[in-house]
Parts: sequence; C-alpha cells; structure tokens
Amino acid sequence: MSLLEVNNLKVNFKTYGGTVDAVRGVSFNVNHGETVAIVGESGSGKSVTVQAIMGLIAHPAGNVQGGSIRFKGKELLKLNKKQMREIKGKQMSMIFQDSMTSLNPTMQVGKQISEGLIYHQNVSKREAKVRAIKMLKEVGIPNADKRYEQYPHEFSGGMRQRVMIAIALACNPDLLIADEPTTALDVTIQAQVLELLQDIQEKKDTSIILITHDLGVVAEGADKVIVMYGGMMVEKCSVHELFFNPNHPYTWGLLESIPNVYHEKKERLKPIEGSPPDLFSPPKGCPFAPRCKYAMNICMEEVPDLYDIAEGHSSRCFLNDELAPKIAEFSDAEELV
Amino acid sequence: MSKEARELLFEPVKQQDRLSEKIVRPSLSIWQETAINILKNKLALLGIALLLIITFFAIAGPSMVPYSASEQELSKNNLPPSSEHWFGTDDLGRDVWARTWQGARVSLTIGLVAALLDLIIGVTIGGVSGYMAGKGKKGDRIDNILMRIVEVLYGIPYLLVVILLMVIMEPGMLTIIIALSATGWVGMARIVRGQILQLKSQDYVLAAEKLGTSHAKIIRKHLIPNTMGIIIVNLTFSVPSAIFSESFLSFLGLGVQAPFASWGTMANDALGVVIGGQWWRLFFPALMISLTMFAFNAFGDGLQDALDPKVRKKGGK
Amino acid sequence: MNQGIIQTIDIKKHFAIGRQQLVKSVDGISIEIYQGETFGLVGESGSGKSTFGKTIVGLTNPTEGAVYYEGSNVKDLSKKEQQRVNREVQIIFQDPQASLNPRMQVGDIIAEGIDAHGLAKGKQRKERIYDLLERVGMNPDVVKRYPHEFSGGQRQRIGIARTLAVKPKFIVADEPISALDVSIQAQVLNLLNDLKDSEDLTYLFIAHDLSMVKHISDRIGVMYLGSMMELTNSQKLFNEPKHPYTQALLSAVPVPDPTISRRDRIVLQGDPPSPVNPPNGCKFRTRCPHAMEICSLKAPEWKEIQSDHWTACHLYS
Amino acid sequence: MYIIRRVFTMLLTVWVIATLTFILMKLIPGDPFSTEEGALPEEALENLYAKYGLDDPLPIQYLTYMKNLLTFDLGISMEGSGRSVNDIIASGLGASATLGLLTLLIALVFGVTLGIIAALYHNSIFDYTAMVIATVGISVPNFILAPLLMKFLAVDLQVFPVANWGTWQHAVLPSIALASGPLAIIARFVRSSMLDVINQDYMKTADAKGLPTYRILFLHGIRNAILPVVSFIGPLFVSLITGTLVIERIFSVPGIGRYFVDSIFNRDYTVIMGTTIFYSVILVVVLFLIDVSYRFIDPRITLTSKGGS
Amino acid sequence: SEGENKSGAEGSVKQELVLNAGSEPASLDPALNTSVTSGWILDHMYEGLYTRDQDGNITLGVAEDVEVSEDGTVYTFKIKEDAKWSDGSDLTAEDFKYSWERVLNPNTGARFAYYLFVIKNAEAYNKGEVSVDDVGIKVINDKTLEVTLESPTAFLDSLMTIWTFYPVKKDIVEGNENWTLDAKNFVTNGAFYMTEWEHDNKIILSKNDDYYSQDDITLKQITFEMVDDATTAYQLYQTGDLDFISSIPTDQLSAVKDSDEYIEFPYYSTAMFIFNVNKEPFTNRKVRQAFAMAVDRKSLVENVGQTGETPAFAMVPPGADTPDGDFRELGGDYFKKDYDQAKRLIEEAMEEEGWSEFPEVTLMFSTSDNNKRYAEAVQEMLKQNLNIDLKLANQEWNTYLDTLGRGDYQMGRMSWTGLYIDPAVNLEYYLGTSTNNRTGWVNDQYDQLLKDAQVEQDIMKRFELLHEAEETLMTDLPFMPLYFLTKNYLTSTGVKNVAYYENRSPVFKWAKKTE
Ligand SMILES: Nc1ncnc2c1ncn2[C@@H]1O[C@H](COP(=O)(O)OP(=O)(O)OP(=O)(O)O)[C@@H](O)[C@H]1O
Ligand SMILES: Nc1ncnc2c1ncn2[C@@H]1O[C@H](COP(=O)(O)OP(=O)(O)OP(=O)(O)O)[C@@H](O)[C@H]1O
Ligand SMILES: [Mg+2]
Ligand SMILES: [Mg+2]
Repeated sequence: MSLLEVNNLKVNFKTYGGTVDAVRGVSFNVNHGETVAIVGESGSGKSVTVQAIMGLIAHPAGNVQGGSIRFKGKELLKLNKKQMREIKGKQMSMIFQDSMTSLNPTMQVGKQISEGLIYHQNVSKREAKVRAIKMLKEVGIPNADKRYEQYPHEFSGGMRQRVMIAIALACNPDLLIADEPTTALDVTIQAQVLELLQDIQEKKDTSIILITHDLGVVAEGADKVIVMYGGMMVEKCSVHELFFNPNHPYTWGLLESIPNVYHEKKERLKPIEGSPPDLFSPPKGCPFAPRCKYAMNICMEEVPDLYDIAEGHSSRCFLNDELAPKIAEFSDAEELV
Repeated sequence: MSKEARELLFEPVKQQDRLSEKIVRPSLSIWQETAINILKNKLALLGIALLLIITFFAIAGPSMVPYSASEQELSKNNLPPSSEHWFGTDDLGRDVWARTWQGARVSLTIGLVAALLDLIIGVTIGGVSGYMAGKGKKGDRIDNILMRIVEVLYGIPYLLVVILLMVIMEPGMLTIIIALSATGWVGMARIVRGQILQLKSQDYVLAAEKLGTSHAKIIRKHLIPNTMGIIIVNLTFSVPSAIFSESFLSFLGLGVQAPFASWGTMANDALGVVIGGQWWRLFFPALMISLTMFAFNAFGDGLQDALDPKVRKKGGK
Repeated sequence: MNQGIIQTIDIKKHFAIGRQQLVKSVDGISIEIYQGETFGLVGESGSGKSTFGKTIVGLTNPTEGAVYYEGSNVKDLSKKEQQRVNREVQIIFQDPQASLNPRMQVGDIIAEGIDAHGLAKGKQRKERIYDLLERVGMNPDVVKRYPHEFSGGQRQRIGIARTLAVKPKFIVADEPISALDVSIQAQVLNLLNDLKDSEDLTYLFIAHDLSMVKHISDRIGVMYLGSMMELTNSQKLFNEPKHPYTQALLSAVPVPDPTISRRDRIVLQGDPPSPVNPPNGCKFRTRCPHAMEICSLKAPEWKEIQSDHWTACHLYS
Repeated sequence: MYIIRRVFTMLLTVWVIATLTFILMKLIPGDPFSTEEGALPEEALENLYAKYGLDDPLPIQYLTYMKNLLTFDLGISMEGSGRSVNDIIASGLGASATLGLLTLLIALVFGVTLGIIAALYHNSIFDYTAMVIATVGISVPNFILAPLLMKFLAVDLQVFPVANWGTWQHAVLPSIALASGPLAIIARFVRSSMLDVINQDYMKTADAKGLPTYRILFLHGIRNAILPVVSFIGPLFVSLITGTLVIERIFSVPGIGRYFVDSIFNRDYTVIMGTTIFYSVILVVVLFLIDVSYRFIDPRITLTSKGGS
Repeated sequence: SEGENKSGAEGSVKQELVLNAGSEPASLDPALNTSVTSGWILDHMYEGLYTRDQDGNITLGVAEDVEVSEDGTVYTFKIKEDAKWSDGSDLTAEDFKYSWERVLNPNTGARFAYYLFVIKNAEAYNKGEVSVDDVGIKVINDKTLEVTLESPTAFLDSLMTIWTFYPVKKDIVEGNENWTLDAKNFVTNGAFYMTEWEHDNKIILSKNDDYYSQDDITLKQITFEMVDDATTAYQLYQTGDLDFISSIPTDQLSAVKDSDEYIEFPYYSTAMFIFNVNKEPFTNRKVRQAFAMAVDRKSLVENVGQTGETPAFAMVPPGADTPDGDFRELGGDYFKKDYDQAKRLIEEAMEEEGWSEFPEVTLMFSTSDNNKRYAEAVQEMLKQNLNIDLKLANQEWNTYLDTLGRGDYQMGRMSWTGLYIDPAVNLEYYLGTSTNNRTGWVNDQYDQLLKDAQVEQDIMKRFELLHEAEETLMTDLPFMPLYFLTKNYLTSTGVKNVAYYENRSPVFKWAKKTE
C-alpha cells in the first residue's frame, strides 16, 4: 500500500467572477520513502493540489469537489477537524511556498517552530526550544539561539524559507510536502537543505512531495515526476523518463526554457509562447492547446485522456493517438548535458 | 463518427484559431466595481434600504398624522400607542410619531455630519501622523506635534469648551457641529495612526516611495484604502455617538431648542420612564437609533467587502 | 564598457538587534557598476545581497560609506538632483505580491511613477500605460484588474512596467525570477535583456539560480557574510573561479540531468557563521577547505588579481 | 535619552492642557460661590475671593497654582467642604478604578471573542448575530441600559444589589452597563481586522501545524488583529479608570467621575484643575505606553527614526 | 415619654433608618454650609437656640428662656443647664459667641454670614470696618448670652433656626483646620453625632446620649446614603434599601400617589418667570400682565408638575402664619387666568409702543429636565392663547446666572425659597438693592414699604405693610408667578413620627421604626 494515494482530485473556488477550477482531476501515489516532484506552469494548481491533501482549502470559497485522498489507507476527505489535526503537522507536514507571508510577522521565529513540538510531541517549553534551535542550526541558520528570538522581518528571504523548512521538519512527519522549498536559497544552502531532506528520508523512510521549478533539483532528488498544466496533470513519469523521454509538448517547452550553465553561448532563452489559460473560462479542450505548436483540431475540442507511454509513464496528449501525425521526437535532451 | 471526420480532428489547427486569450471580465473603474459589488451584497442592500426608509419617513412621516411635532394636548399625555397616536404621546401630550420623524431630521443630519468630520479631520490627521512617524527628524516631529495636539484635545475638559461655546454662540445646528468637530475626530485619528504605523512597512509603500510618489498621495492612495475596513467600522460608531452627543449638548442648551426634538433628546427626556410603564416614549426613538446604527453597520460591512478586491473575489454568497 | 554609473565606497549596513548587538549585514563593499552592463550578484543566503541592493537605491541609509551615482555622491546633491537620482535608480522587488498594493488597479499601479513625476497626463498617460504593458508583453486590457488576479510572472511584469515608467537608468532586480516557473523565468529574462538594449539600462541582478545569472550577467559579484568575495566577468567566474567560496558555490549547482546526480560537490564544512560576530580575518576561513594560518589573522585584501578579476583571498596574495 | 525626551514632552503636554484649561475655566462666566439659595451680597463674595486667593490678578493666580503644582499640591475644593483635591481623588479613585478595570476586562474578553466568532463565520448567522449584539450595544447607551439592568436584575429578580458600593456584587451591574458599548466596538474592530488576518498565509501555516482552532485564532490571529483595539482602548482605559459620571451616578458608586463634571458646573476651580491634571497625567502616560506597546504587538512598527538602526 | 415604653415587638425592630442625602455634602460646617441637603444632616446633629417642634412650630431649642428688651433689640438667652456637647462637656454661651463671630469673621468666608447681619455691627465686622469686640454678642455668664440687634427683628426666632446659627465647638475647630472632613472630629450638640463618613458614599449618625432630651429619641442610628439619581433612589426604596426618599421620579408619581407611603407637603417656595423690564417687550407693563394671564397654571401643575404644586397668583407662598391667619389667604390672588383680557392687553401694548409686530421673545431657563418641560408647556400656551412664538434657550446654572445678572435676557425662570418662614423673605427678593432682583425693576415705594416693615414692632401693622408691598409688586408685575412648590416624599410605612416642615427636609429626630 502506498503512503498516499490521490485519485481524481478536483478543487474549485467560488468567486464573484465565477468558479475557478483550480485542480481538475489529479491522480498519483506516493510510496514510502519516495520523492515525487511536481513541476509545471505557475498557476497550474500545484499548490492547490498539495493544500487539498493537507486539508487547507479554505471553505466555503474553496471546495474539494471530488476524488479521494488516502493517507495510510485512511480517507482524509472524510475525517473531521479533530482527526485531521492528529495528522496535520504530526504525520504530514508542509513547507509553504511563500515564506515571506507564511510566517507570522508578530511571533518570534523560534516560537513558530517550537509550538508544533509542544502541541504534538508533548514536550516541555524548554525542551521544545532546545529542539527548535537545533532545527534552526540544521537548516543552516547561524547564531540560532539569538535568531530564535527574532521576528521574520529581520530575516533575509532565504533564512525565512529555511525557517519554514524547520517548522515542517520539526515533528518528523511521515509525509513531507515541500512547496518550492529552495527558491530563495543559494545553491550551497540549497544543496545542504536537499541533503538534509535526503538524510531524513533515508533515516525515517519519509516520503516527500516536492514542488519545484528547478529541474536541476528534480533531476538530483526526485524519483517520480508529475507535470501539471492548467489544473491538470499532463504527464506522469519517472525522473529518467522526464529528461530522456518526455512526451507532452508542454514538458518539451519546459525543458527548452532552461539555460545551461555550461553553455558558452549567450543565446536567447526559449520560453513557451503565449500565456496560461484563464481558469475562469478554461479552454474546452486541452488546456495547453492554444499554446501548443502541434495542436490539432481535436485538441481544441476535447480534453485528452491519459495515454500510457511506458511502464509508470503516462501523458495527456492526443499526439499519442494512433490517428495523430507523428512528430519528430523531442530532441534537445542530449543537448542538456 | 466516421473515420474521416475523426481524422479531420487530428489535423493541426491553423495559427489564427489559436490565440484565444481574452479577458472575459468587463473593465470597470474602481467606483463602478464597488457599486456593483455593493449591489450584490445583500447585507449592504439591506442597510441602504433601511436608510432610505428612515429617510423617507423623516421627510414624510410628520405629515402623515394630523398632529405637529410640537402640538401639545396636556390632558392627553402619556398615552400608549393607539390608532389615534401610533407611537403614543409623551408627557406633554405630543404625538410621539410626529416627534420621532421630525427628530430624525436632526439626528440623521448630525450623524452624517459627524461621520464626515471624522472622515475628513480624523483620517487626515491620523494618516499624516502615522505615516510621518519614523520618517526622519522632521517626520518624527510632525507625528509628535499632531499626537500631542490630540492628547491636549483629549485632556481639556470638553464641558468647559461646551460652556464657552454656549456663551459665545447662538444655540443651533451650527454650534453643535462646531462642538462635535472640536474633539469628535480624535479617536479616529489615533486608530488610523495605529493602522498606518502597521501598514507602512509594506513593500508596496516602499515601492511607491521609490517611485517618487508624494507623501500625501501615498497616504491617500496606498495607506488609507488598506485601512478602510477599520475606518468604516469606526465611522459607523461615530453616527450613534454623535446622535447622543447632540442630545447631551441640547440638554446643556447648545443644540436645537424645544419644541424641536431629536432622537437623542427624546430618549433623554424619556429616561425616567425606563422603569415606568411608558415604554413607548423611550422605545421608538431608541429603536430608530438602533435601526440607523444597524443600517450603517450593515452597509459598512458590505462596503468593506466591496472595497476589498480579494474578499470580493472570494465573495460571500 | 564605459564609465561607472554606480560606485559604492566601503558601504556598511548594520542592524541593531536586542541590546547592543549588531547584525553586520553589509560590511564594507566597494564596487563599481558600469553603464549598460548587467551586474550579477550571487552569494550565500543572508549574506546581505538584498540589503546591499536596498542601500544602493536609497531605500535604507548605509551605516557607513557612500554611494556615487554618475560620479557624484548622492548625499551631496541638491534636493532637486536627489529627486532625479531617486527616479533614475530603481528597484524591482523580490516579492511582486507584496510590492503591489492589493487595492489598486494595475493601470494606476503602473502610472504611479508617471503621476508622481508628472511625466504624462490624460490621454498621453493612458497611451503610456498601454505602451508599457505591451513592452512587458501584457495585454493592455488588464489595466482595470487587481494584482491578485494575476499569476506570479504577470505580477512580476507589472512590477517591471511600473519601474520602467519613470525611465530609470539603473535598476536593482532582487531575485525577480525565483518564484517563477522556468518558462516564465525565461520570458522575464528575455524581457529584461530586451529592455536593457532598448532603454539603455544598467542592472544589478540578484539571484540564486546560477544558470540564470550567468545567462544574463556581464559581470558577477559573489558575496559572503556581508563582504564581496570575488568579482569578474561571468565567463571567467564560471570557467576559472578563484575564491574557494565561489568554487564551492559552483560545484553545488544542481544539473537538470538525472544521470549525473551526486557529482563531486565541494561540501562546505561547519556551520555558516553569524553576521553578528563574524570570524576575524577572512570571513570564510571557518569553512574554507584551504584555510591557512594567515586567514585568521588578517582579513584578505580586496584586489584585482587579474585584469578585471577581483577577489579577496590570501591564496592569491 | 529617548525616554527622557518623552517624559519631557509628556510634562509639556500636561502643562499645555493645564494652562489651556486654566484659561478656559476663567473665560467662562460664573464663580464658585453662587448658590441655588440666592445671590450673595458683594461683601460676602469679597471675603470668599480673598479666602481662596481669587482676588489676585489672573497671572498671579496662575503662577501660584503652578507653583503649588510643583509640590503636588492641587489645592482645596472651593465648594466649602475644605477637602483637598488630592483627598477627593485619593478617596474616589479606588472605586472608579476598580469599576473601570472590571469594565475593560469584560469588554475585552467578550468583545474579542465575539469579534473572532463573527470573523470566523463571516457572513453566516453567527456573524449577523454578533453584529446585532454589537448594534444594540452601541445604540443603547449605558444611561438607558443601566436603569433597565437595575430594574430587571436588581429590583425584579434581586440577583444583584440595586446600587451602592462595597461587595463585588455591587460592581457587576455597573460594569456590565459600562462595558456594553466598548464591548460592541471592540467586537466590530476585531471582526474587521480579523477578517483580514484570517485570509493571511500564516494562518494557513498554523493550520498546517495541526494546531487547534482556538490556538490558531488566539495565538496567531489576535496579535495581528488587535492593533485597532489597542489604539481604541488607550483613551477608553483612561476615561474608565478615572470614573464615569453617568454610571457612577446611576449606581451610586463613590468614584471620582462626578467631580469631573460637577466641578465645572460649580466652578470649583481647584477641582477642575486638579481633576484635569490628574486625568491628563494618566492620559499621556497611558498613550505613551500604548505607543510603546505597538512595537511589542507588531515588531515591524517603527515609531521614530531612531528605532531601526 | 413614648420612647421608653417600647413593646416587645417594637423592641425587636432595629431602630436604624437609611435616608438619602443625594450627594456628598459640600460642607458640614454650619458656618460654611449653604445647601439645604447638608442642612438636613446638620439639623439632626446640631440644635440652635431656637428650633422647631414636631409640628413645625418654632420653639426654644437649647435655650431655656429668652428675654427681649423693651425696644426689641436686646435678646438675653438662658441656655439649658443640661445642654451638652456629645463629648459630655457643657454647652455654653461662649460656644455661641465663638461660633457666630466665626461666621462673621471675614476670613472664614461664610457665605451665609449676611443672615447674621441683624446682629449689631455684624455687617460692619464682616466688612472689616469694626473689630470683633463691637459685635453685639455678649457672654453674660456660662449659660447666658446677650444678643444686641441692629434694629428690632420680628422674625428673629424663625431666622435663628437656620444652621448658620448652630454652635460649633471651639477647640475642635481651632484644633484642626480640616475638622469637617472626618467623622471623628464632629462634636455635636443635637440628637445625633456622627460615627462614620465614607466620602461620596454615606454618613452614619448615632444617637447622642448626651443630648438633653435624649429620652425622646428612639432611633439608634441614621444612615445618609448619597444616591444622586432619583430613579435609583426610587429603586432602592422599592427594595427596602432606603426608608425614605424625597425625590420621586415624575414618571413614577402616578404609581405611588395613592399609596399611604406617599406624602405631599407644601414647600415655602415660589416658582416664577421673571421679566427684564428694560428689554422689549417687557418694558410695557401690559405685556407682562398679558403673559401672566395667558398661562393656565392649573393645567400646568396638574399635567406637567404633577406633584401637587399649587397655582400661584402672588409672590408669597402659603405657610406664613399671621395672627389673622395665613398671609397668603389674607392677601388673596392678584390676577387670574383670562385669555381675552390678555389678548386685549397685548393689542393695547402694541399700539402704545407702536409695534407693528410683536417683538421676538426668548424664555431662558437653567438646564434641567423639569424646567424644560414647564418651558415647553408655557411656550405652547402662549402660542395658543396669545399667538406669540416664544423661543426657548437654556444655559447651565452658573452661566445662566451670569447672563441674567448682565440683564442679557427677556424672560427667565427662577424660584425662591424662604430659608425661614416670613413673607419678608420672599418680598425682599425684589428690593431695588437685592442682588437677587435681576429684573431691573426698582420701585421706591416698594422698597420703602419693606423697610418700614422691617423695623415695625407691631406685628399686625407689619403684616399690613407687607401686604401693601406685595400689592405694589403684583401691580407692576416685574415677574409672573407660576406655582408654589410642594415636596413629596415616600416614607416606609413602618416609620412613624416624622416631622415634616414647610421649608426644610423632614426631620427624623423623633422618628421610630415599628416594623
Ligand atoms: N483561494 C483561491 N481563490 C480563488 N482562486 C484561487 C485560490 N487559490 C488558488 N486559486 C487559483 O487556483 C489556481 C492554481 O493556483 P496554485 O497556487 O495551485 O498554482 P501553482 O501551480 O502553485 O502556481 P505557482 O507555481 O505560481 O505557485 C490559480 O489560478 C489561482 O489563481
Ligand atoms: N530589518 C532587519 N533587522 C535586523 N536584521 C536584518 C534586517 N534586515 C536584514 N537583516 C539581516 O541582515 C542579513 C542580510 O540580509 P539580506 O536580506 O540582505 O540577505 P540576502 O543576501 O538578501 O539573503 P537572501 O538571499 O536569503 O535573500 C541577514 O542576517 C538578516 O537577518
Ligand atoms: Mg504554488
Ligand atoms: Mg534577499
């Protein structure tokens, strides 16, 4: 049994402007000790997906419309607040994307770490403080005793992000959801943090869901990858497949956008043309179709199903249909090296 | 579906069909949007409707009965509500209905004027003070001076000011307004200042400063709008408190003189009957004050939601 | 490259925390940024990059040291001149969400600088807004929408448009792309590059993603614990990094290729020291694989070891 | 250094208030010796003026007063009782302050709770109920509420004593009557700013830690939403602990509230000055503390340019 | 006497009463006090040479006997042998001399010193013109006091019941400048002495066992609460926390009027509107008369006042006894309600003065709910009966007095209570030299009549002069009387033997509780 099984998750938000279908059917599972990366367009529903798993979708505006989320066999969507509290923070914790606003500006940073410990692990205040300071040190924050007492606005962007990580790691969760945990970190600290995550993963068999834009991080740390676009999961595969056998045109676009440190030439970057879909009135067909170089008539009309490409690799693209014209395979992969 | 048709579906699309990106939301100015959002907010509508009804009666109410607000019939005093006197009569045999609606004119005017004063003087002083605090020596000084003025106004016994006004001015609406404007706004000023102190470290304020936006404009465009919720809440309080201040001032001789009534003076006059049987003399003016307050509150809440683009998007049902 | 548009002389910025303790966020940086270049700034998180950037644009006053703009000390300029400098030296904030007033419409946000400096009015103003939006690749229809209705990348572009509106000459871009997905990162970088050419801009570009920094920068500076460690053109920095910290930094760059994971990284030993009491001598010595005796005795000199290649390390003295 | 400067400005403020009050007080007509029983003959008045030093020219009176003030001598009431102002304040402050603090406590505890509930269940029946309670609390002023409470709870149900002072039961009704308004205002303020706070990301973070709702609201929410309440509470606190005329009168509480008003009606100059100075000293100190507390509540707030670096 | 033969049941009743003094007494120094409520407490603590018995008749108090000289200017008082202070010491003539001279001493600043001006050289001493030795108060021996008056004073007995004539003990007064601030400093010579004073809260008096007629005193203790608010006091009365209240909320009156706890008692006081005879339109006497006639006083007291006031058509209230009967009854009404006549008078006046339009009139009153109600009612009456639009304006008391004093008014409300009962007290209000006369009306004939009355030794003649004076006043009408006041009280059914007076609060000296 997987630690986490997400099936056909749908989330929408009711607003004056209409209903936003932020997540439109996402399914994946996370095994023990496994790292699943989620990549994709900004606004594609990555954060909403993981927030739904944590039970953080704000009612009544936000609604988990359907699907199921099973954690250790328990259906999370059916749990009440109190049962959910037993899981949140303790067995499952989350590093939030925006460390700037996700820390309480009026609470000492250290307290924000230790409060979860006090609540979940029943440790004394003093003990919690000791452990919180240790956590701060582990994520590479110097002078941790002093920093414990400081407020978020006195921290640099990267330090705040590390505080978020410390909060999430404090209670040794079974599942760690990391929503862009290293965007504000320099590479050495990023490496340190990623190593820390891996250490914990190895020691405690922790599973990780890792949302990131940095394909380098994906390449180094993830086992499986989910690619999202317009609220949908467009591709799901192993890391190796992502880089060597990407199937979805959006994934191609992503990979093409990356500049390479080891390239001498200063060419123009190649972003994907056009802009992401308006989620108030999402396109009828494939969400990526309007920007897709290979779009076909059907792409504008119907949402493609997931096509199985290989073992553990599926893709939501009509190009895989037998009727579709054959496109020259995405060929830049080697170029990356 | 035929095979051909199906194959056709798999033809690549032409370029021009593709750029489907368009903005579906109509473009509205802030005010249009606010107005629409208020109209979408049931609570705000309720507030507006109530205010309209009260205003309507304030205008037409007194003439709906054959008695004037000042006409006495001493032998018919303290009568309970009946088909003859809808709201009963008071201790001098005057028709409470007529007096209630005639009093509405005074009280509503005073309430609105007070709210306006609060908004204009209080918000400005509070805004400037809060924003300038910490802006160098000069800024500190401005904040310091303004806040000391506020303190002085708090500190000087209001009654002395009122008595002085009584000596130098004719009683009447204008005098009341002057008396209210002397100190009515200080609470607002302090609250706004507190909010602005908290807000001004936001990045968007820094950004505006960097772009060279003037202090006044930063206060007006960035800080005040973002503290509007609290300002609105505070404004809704200034209405009833002004209504009662008016009755206090009138009692002292500053305000509208008898036989003209206001809700405040009616409530005041009827205080003694709270425990007596003549509930109607207190009940109706108090009810009107409560309804007005409720209307302002409801409208205020709606306005607060309507002014906040985020809440607006999240939207109440 | 022509003359330096910005020059910093021994800039220091210390924050007081608690009683008598100082965080030496920036601890003596002297660099020159040339007209028309993109100066990349990388370094350990918390090493003072943002603080340095804010000091250059005048959002915070340096504790010590001076900033020269186009050859003259900004402090010594006349009020009017300072205003001009203030306009010409701009910053793009790290967090676009926080730097856009949630209650203002995009059009007004962009026009903020235009209005502040009276650069255009009426129809002209409108045209300028449209023009700016187009220039950052956005649909002019969005002027009436609110910041939270946009994706991160779009918000960042709104921020850029707002900055461009005042016709700056020098822009500090503080991690402008770190929150964006790669595709949008690419869009923004392209945009910045295009603008640099069309508007004759100079950038100080702060980022962590070395591949992006390398892509956009002409020269790159590396910071560690409030001090500059190495500075040279981007090719050289990546090809022959001199300072041990730079070497460690480069070795840690993750590569988007699963087959070459776990390369030989230079893993830095020990904990990062605190800017409250940084190590004496060379600040990096506590974690430096090549640390020597002298490193703890004497702070290495900041000097040009090759033409256009500066570093502060005893290995090269 | 900052503290010294602040203390100096505080003293200055009190001095300005005292001086302006002195001027105003002398500007208004009347003197302390007119009685309801009829006008006094000239001679009698002259004797009284001499006794209380009112025959000196105004500047001299002012200087004498200020000089005495330096020795904390607030003078003697001119009503004829011979009570010193210090004594009047000292003997009434206990009751007034007790009542004031109790009131504040009630207003804060219930106001904040009500506000949080309203915000938490925004636009639901709870929100509306809280709004109605707040509306009533504000539009029914305490001078109407007080007799009602007295009638129902004291006379009819005999749960609490009608009036007077002594036991804790005596304090219940007056503090409820006094608290209703502030309670309502606090509730509305908390609701309004809490609505903002609840939508903030850090509330989600707290939720994600699996903390119970009350902890999230009270530990994370309140501190970020309390600022307007704190701003509001300063002057309220001062006016509460220095006594409130109406409620003290209605419930016959032996506080100092009435002296603030009666002294003016009676032209009891020394008591006017004394109560005003007493009030303003507390005022400036409390407002200063409120200013200081801003920083503790929200560490991002800088009040002076000296604050940051 | 009755007090001694208590039955068993009566004995078990605690002889303690709780009364309401309204507010903290401004001063309980008899020399300084000016307020009636403080005077009420003082009445229970002190006793003068004259006092009143249970029925309100003036009798000798601590004086046993008084001899009046032939010319009526020298009074020799013999003080009761057993008159003592509450500390057991003897009450002596010296005590009175000391107390009265203290009142007159300019440094004391006694506001009511002028009540003592009937004593020879008292006024001069108070003005600092002569020395204290010239004042006509002489100690003959320990228990004999000789008082020389300026001129014969027929109402001296009545006058001397005022608290200003109460004795205070020298060593106490001299011993502590602030002796009136603390209960334990009070040494009194009346039926009670003070045992506790919680400022702004309550005063407790206990029976004085050294009082010369202590056998007549049943009560052990009287507590004066200080409940300011009439409604609250009423509620406290309802719950039994107060045994007696003297101010019943108007709106409660109808509810209690029929109960046997309710007592209405005339009060020696006149409520009136005074006219400024120097300001149009009241420069014309006909206007003043017309105004007086156009008000329906009966309707006013029945519907507005509701407390049993009597309509007033003259200045002197009922209650002043003369050998022929009540002064008021003898004098009768000087005018009556007559709307037609009033209208006619106005027309005539307008013609005489050449007004094409009746001048605007503002009625001023000092701030109070009751004053406002009356003013509003009169406003409406004048509107209906004379078609005159009266404007109303009120001012806070001190400002009001100032405004009136400056003559900056047309018509104002005043009331006047005689501190002792004598028609002269009321009529002197309108003396040309009176500081209270703010009407600007000066009539030499009137002044002369009153002057004559003051020195007139023949009581009958004196009252004649006073009647004549009142007639003069009422012909000119510089004011219009409204009503004579009435006090109403609620006294617990169990409380007996309360003495109700016409110009003072009831005295509970002889009261006892039976249930
Ligand atoms: N509370 C909400 N109300 C309305 N719409 C929402 C809400 N939260 C998220 N959305 C919308 O849902 C969509 C998905 O958002 P989400 O935060 O999951 O994106 P993301 O993939 O995490 O993007 P990024 O990489 O920029 O973080 C967005 O279009 C967003 O506007
Ligand atoms: N307002 C402040 N008060 C106290 N310390 C501060 C303040 N602002 C910044 N600092 C401290 O200054 C140091 C440098 O911060 P800065 O934000 O410049 O780092 P940075 O290089 O931008 O890091 P990052 O890459 O993580 O954003 C940090 O140690 C930080 O804690
Ligand atoms: Mg996200
Ligand atoms: Mg930074």
